[in-house]
Amino acid sequence: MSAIAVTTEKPPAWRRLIGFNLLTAIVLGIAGYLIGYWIGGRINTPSTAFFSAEAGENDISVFLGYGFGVIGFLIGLGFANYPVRRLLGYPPTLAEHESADEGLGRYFRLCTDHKVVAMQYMIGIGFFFAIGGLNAMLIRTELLNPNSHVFGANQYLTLVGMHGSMMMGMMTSSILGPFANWLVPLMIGSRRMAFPRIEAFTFWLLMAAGVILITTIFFGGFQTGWTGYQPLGSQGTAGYDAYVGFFALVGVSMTLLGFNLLATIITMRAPGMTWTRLPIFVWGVVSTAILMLLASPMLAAALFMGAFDRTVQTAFFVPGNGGSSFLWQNLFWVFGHPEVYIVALPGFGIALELLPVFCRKPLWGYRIAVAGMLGVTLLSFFVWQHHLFVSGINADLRPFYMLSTELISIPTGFIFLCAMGTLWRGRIRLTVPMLFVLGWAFNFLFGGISGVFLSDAPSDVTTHGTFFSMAHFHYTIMGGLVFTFFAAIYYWIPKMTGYKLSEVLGKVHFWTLFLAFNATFGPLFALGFMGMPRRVVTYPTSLQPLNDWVTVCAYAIALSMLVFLYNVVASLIFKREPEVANPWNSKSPEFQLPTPVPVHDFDRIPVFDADPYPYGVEPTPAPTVAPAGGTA
Amino acid sequence: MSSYGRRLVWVTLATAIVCVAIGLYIGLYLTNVPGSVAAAHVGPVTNLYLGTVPAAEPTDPHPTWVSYYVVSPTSTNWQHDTTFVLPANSLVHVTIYQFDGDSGLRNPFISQATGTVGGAFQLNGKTTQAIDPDDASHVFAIPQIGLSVPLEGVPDSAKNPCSNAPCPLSYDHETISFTFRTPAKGLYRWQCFVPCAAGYMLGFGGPMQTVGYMDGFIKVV
Amino acid sequence: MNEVNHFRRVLLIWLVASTIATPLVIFVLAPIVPPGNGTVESAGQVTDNTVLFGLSTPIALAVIVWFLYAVIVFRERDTSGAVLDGPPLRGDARIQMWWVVITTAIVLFLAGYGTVRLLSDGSGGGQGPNPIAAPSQAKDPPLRVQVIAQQWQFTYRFPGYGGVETQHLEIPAHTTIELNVTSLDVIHSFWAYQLGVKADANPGENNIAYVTTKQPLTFNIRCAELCGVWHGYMFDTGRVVTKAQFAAWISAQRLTYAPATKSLPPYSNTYFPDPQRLGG
Amino acid sequence: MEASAPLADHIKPEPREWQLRALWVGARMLCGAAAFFFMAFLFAYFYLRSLDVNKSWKIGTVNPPTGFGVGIVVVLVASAVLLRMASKRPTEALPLGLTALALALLSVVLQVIAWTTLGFGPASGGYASVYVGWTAWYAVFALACVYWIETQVASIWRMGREGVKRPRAEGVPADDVELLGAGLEACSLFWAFYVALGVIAWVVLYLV
Repeated sequence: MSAIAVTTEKPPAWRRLIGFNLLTAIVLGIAGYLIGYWIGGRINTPSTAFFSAEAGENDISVFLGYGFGVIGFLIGLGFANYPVRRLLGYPPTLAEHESADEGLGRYFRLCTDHKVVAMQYMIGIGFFFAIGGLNAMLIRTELLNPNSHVFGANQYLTLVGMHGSMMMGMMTSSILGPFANWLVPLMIGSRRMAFPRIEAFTFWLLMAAGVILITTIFFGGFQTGWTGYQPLGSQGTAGYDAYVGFFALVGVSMTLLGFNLLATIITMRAPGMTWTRLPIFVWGVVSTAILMLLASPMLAAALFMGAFDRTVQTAFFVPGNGGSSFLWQNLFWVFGHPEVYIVALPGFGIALELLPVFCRKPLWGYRIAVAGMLGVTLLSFFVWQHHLFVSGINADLRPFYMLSTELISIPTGFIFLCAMGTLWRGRIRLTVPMLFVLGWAFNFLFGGISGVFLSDAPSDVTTHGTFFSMAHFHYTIMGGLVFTFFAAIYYWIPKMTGYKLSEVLGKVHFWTLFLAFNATFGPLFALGFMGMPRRVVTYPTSLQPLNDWVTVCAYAIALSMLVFLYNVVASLIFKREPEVANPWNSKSPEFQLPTPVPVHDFDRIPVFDADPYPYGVEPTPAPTVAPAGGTA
Repeated sequence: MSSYGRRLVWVTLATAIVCVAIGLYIGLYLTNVPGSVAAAHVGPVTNLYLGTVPAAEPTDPHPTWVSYYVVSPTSTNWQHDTTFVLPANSLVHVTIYQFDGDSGLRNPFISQATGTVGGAFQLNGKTTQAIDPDDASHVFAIPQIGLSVPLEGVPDSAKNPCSNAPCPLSYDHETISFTFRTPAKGLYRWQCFVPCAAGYMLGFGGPMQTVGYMDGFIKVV
Repeated sequence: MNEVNHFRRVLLIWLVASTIATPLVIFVLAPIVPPGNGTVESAGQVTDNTVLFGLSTPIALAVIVWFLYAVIVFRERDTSGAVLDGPPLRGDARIQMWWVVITTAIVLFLAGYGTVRLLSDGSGGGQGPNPIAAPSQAKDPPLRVQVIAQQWQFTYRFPGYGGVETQHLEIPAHTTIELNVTSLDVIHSFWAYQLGVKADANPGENNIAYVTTKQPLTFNIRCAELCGVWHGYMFDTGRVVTKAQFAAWISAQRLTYAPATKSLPPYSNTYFPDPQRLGG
Repeated sequence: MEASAPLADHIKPEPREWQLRALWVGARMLCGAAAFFFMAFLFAYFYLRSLDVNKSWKIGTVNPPTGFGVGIVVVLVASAVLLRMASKRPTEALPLGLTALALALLSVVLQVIAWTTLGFGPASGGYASVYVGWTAWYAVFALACVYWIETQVASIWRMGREGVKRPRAEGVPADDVELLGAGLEACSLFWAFYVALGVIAWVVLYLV
C-alpha cells in the first residue's frame, strides 16, 4: 500500500534484532525486574515490625521487581520514545510501524496498525487461553480420584487460581482485543482507533500481566482462586503478589481498551454511520467498553489496596486492625459482576452479527437488541451482592439484589428474542460459524436458566459456592463467550488472514466441542446439587463416578481444541488456500474491502446510507462501502 | 529449502518447544511434593518419631520456615517428609521432639488433647490433658479422626535453644508422646493449629499452607 | 405455507412438549434434587427449586423448540449455490411488546416468590448479625449454637451449656437452632448440606442462620468458601438426635472438655485473637 | 523512530475534526474512570468507618495533618484554575501553564512531606489505611497529570520557538494549532476534574 517504498538493502539479521522490539523488551524487562528486586531489598529493613522478613521473602522487592520489569519491557518495545518526544514538546503523531514493508517484524514490536494489534491479540490471547485450558486439564486430572493426589494440595489450588485468573483476566479481552480492534474501525468507517498507541499499549500490558501471573509458580503460587478473597490473600506467599500484579495490570489494560474503543466509536464514525446504523457487534462493543471503562478501575483500586496491605502494612482487609474482609468482597464484586457481562456482551454482539448473514435476513428487532445490551450494561452495576447472599453482608438487601439480578434476565431475553426473530423464515445455512452461534444459544440458555436458581436467594443457599455455580458460569462464559469466540474465528479469520479454514475440520471441532462441553458441564450441575463445593482437592467417594466422567469429557474438550489447532496450522500455515474477499456473501462493510485488507483500510472515508443488514431487499442495494481502489 | 519445507521446520520446532514447555510447566506443579516415610515397627505397636523445629535446614528452599521432620528415635537422623505411612486399625505411638518456642493458640479449645488413647498425652513423661494455650508451640492434629495434641513450646528462658534442623537431643526440647488408633485404609491429612508461620498474616501463611512443612498426610495402608 | 401456520405448529409442538416434560420435571426430577426433606429449611429449598424447575422447563422448551424448528424447517435447501435472501422482516412491535410483558411478569413473579420464601424463615442462609427473617419463635427461644471456623476445622460452642466448645456438632430434633457463624482468621463458609444451611464465616463478624430440625438424621458439613490449602479437607459430620440424646451428649461433652473450657475466652459473638498481623 | 509511511497520494485523509473530538471525548471518559477508581477509596472510607470492626477505625492518636491537607488543596485548586485559564487564553498560555505545572508538582511534593511527618503509621487502623492508600494513589496519578501538563506546556513552548507547522504527514489531518488547543482543553478539563476529586478526598479525609 505504501507508495514510498524505500528500497534500501536489508541489514544483516543480527542487526535487525537490535532496536525497539520484543527481544529488547524481554531483556529490558528482566533487567528491570532485577533492578526493582534489588531496590526492594534495600528498602526492607528487618528492624521494623512492618515487613515480614521472617517469612524469608520480601513483598516490596517482588512488587518493585514487577513494576520495573513491566516498565523495562515497555521501554524495550519503544513505548517510551513518543512520551519523551512529547515531553520535549514535539507535536503529536499517530502512526508507528504501520508500513507493510516491515513484514512480520511489525508483529514483534509496537505497531499502531489496528489490524496488526488485533492479530497480536489473537496470538497472545490464544497462548494464554491454551495455558488456562491446560490448567483445567490438570485440575480435572487431580479430581479423578478423591483419595490420592497427583498434585500437592497447594499446587492444586494454585492451578485452580491460575485457571480462573487466566480465563477471567486474559479472556476478558478475547473478543474485544482481537475482533473489536480489527473490526470496529472497518465497521464504522474509520482507519484507526482514536488512540492507536493506547491500543498497542493495552495489548503489550496484557502480555506482561500474563507473564507475571505465570511467575507465581516460582513464588509458591497463590491459594485464593481468581476471586483472591482477603484476608486469605494476605496470608499468601509472594505468589499472591503475582496475582495482585497480574490483575492490577489487567484492570489498567481493560480500562484503556474500553476507553479507546468507546472514544473511537463515539467520535470516529464515518458520515452516515448513525447510531441506529451501527452494526450490532459494535453495539456489543460499546456496552462492553462502558463496563470496562468504569468497572475495571475499581478492580485496580481494590488490588492496589491489597498490595498496600502486603507491603506498607495498611489494614484495608485485616479485620482486627480496622479493616474488613467484606470490603474486598464488595469491591471485588462491584467490578466482578460487570466483568461477567464484559465476557458475555461481546458474545451477544457476535451472535447477533452473524445470524443475519447466515439466515439471509436483516437483524430482527435491532433497537430492542441494542436496548437489551445497554440494559444489561446498566443493570450489571446493581447486582453484585448476589455473590454474597449467604455472606451475612446487608442481609436485608437480599430481596433487592434478587430482584435486580432477575431483572437482568429481561434485557438478556431481548437478545434471545432477536435471535429467534432473525431465524424465523430465514434461509438458514449451517456453516461452521452458524453452528457455533447455535451452540451459543443452546449453552447460554442453560447458563441463563441456572443463573435464575443462583439469583433466587433461597435456592442459592444450597447452590452457592458449589459446582452448580461453577457449571453455571462455565455455561455462560465457555458456552457463551468461547463458542462465539470460535464463531468469530471461523467467520472472520479467512478475511483477516486471507486463507481458508477447513470446513470439515471446523465441523468436527464444533460437534466434538459442543457434545464434550455439555457432557462435561451438564453433570457439574448435578455434582453441585449433590454437595460438591468448588475448589476442593478431595470430595466424598460417592461422587467419584460422576467426577471421573466429567474428567474424561474434559479431556475430550482438549482433543477437540487440538482439532482446531491442527486446522489452524494446516490451513493457515501449510495449505494457504486463498480466500475470496467475501466468502459468506455478507453485506457487512468489512467484507466489501479487498482481502487482505490494505494497511490504510479505505482510500477515502466511506459514506454509509444504510445499516449493514440490507438482506432480502430487492434489488439488493450496492455495497455501502466503495472498495478501496489502491490495489487495483 | 522450499517455503513449505521451511514452514514445516518452523512448525515442528515450535511444536517441540511447546511440548517441552508444557512438560516443564506440569513438572513445576508436580515437584516440591514431599515424599512419604513408613513408620518404624518396634514390637506390637508402630512407632513414629517426629521433630519440630523453628526453622528448616539452611539448605532447604525455605530455610526460615518452621517445619515438622521425621526423625530417628534418638533424633539423629532427620528427614524432611510429611507423609507418614501407617498400618490401618492399629495403635501408633507417636513421639515428638519439640524444639520450637511458644506462639499461642488462636482457639484455646485446641489446648486440650483429644482423640488419643486415654484422652491424654505424655509431656516429658508426665501425663497431661491440656496445656496453657499461650504456651502452645505447635499442634499435631488429624481432624478427620478427631486427633489433636498440643505441643508445649520450649520456654523463652531456655539456655540452649535449637535454631534450625537438624537438632540433636542435646538442645533444649520438650518430648511429647501419645498413642492413637489409626482409622481404616485411606489418605488423611494432618496439620498444625498454632499460628506459627512467622512473618505471615495471622501466622497462617507460608509453612502453614504448604504441604511439607506444617501440613502433611497420613497414608493408612 | 404462510407464517401463521409455522407459528401455530411451533406453538403446538411446544404445548405438547411442555405438557409432557413439565410434570415429569416437577414430579420426578425436582423431588430428588437435594438437599432433601430433612429440615424445614431444606424442604423449603426443595419447594423453591421445584417452582423454579417447573417454570423454567416450558421457557427452555420454548426457545429450544423454536430454534430446532427454525433450523430444520427454514434450512436453506437450494444447493445450486445461489445466495437467496429471506424476507426482510425487521421487527414487530406487537411481538416485542408481548415478549417484554411476559418476561417481566415471569421475572417479577420469581422475585416476589423468592422474597416471600426468603422472608418466611430465612431459608437457612446466613443473615448477618441482625436477621430479618427468623422462623416463628412462638414456642420457645431457639437453641443458640456458635460455629467457630478456623483454618482448617469447625468447632462449636454452646453458650447455653456453660460455653462448652465441642469438636463435633449434634443438635436436638424438632428444635429451632440459631447458628452463630464466625471465623477466627479468614473467610470460611459453614455449609450443613442436609440441613439446608449455608452461612459464610467472616473474621470479626457474626453471621446468623436459622434451621428448624425435624427427624434425627446425619448431615455433612463442608466449608464452601476457599480458605486455604486444606479447604477441601475442611469437612465434618454432624447429627440431629432426639432431645434426650442431645441432653446426654452435651453433658458428656461438658465433662470431657472441662479442661479446655476453663481456658476459653468468655462467650462472645466475635473473637479477635492475637496476633492479628504477624505470627511467630 | 517514526517509521510510518506517509499517506499515498490517492488516499484521502480522514475528517480533520476526528482527532480533536477524540481528545474532547477522551478527557471526559478519563474523568469517569478516575471517578470510579477513587470511588473505591471513598467506599472503603465510609465502609470501614461505619463497620469500625474491633473498634479499630483509629488505633491510638490518629490525626490527619490538617495544615498540609489545606495547603495541598489550595495549591491543587490554584493549579487547576490556572490551567483552565491557559486553555481559554492562548496568548497567555505559556506563563499560566508553567505556573499550573509548578503548582501541580508542588502539591505532590507537599504530600510527600506530609507523609514523612504523619503522627501515625499505615497500620494504625482503618482510617490510617484509607488515608495512606488514597493519598498515595492520588499522588501517583497526580504525577501522571503533571507529565500530561508538561507535554502541553512544552508543546506551547516549542511551537512558540519553531513556529506553526501546517498539516503534518503522519496521519494527523488537524493542524498543530488546533491539536494544541484541543489537547490543552482536554488536559485542563481532566486536571480540573481530578482536582475536584482531590477536594472531595480532602473533605472526606480531613473534615468529615
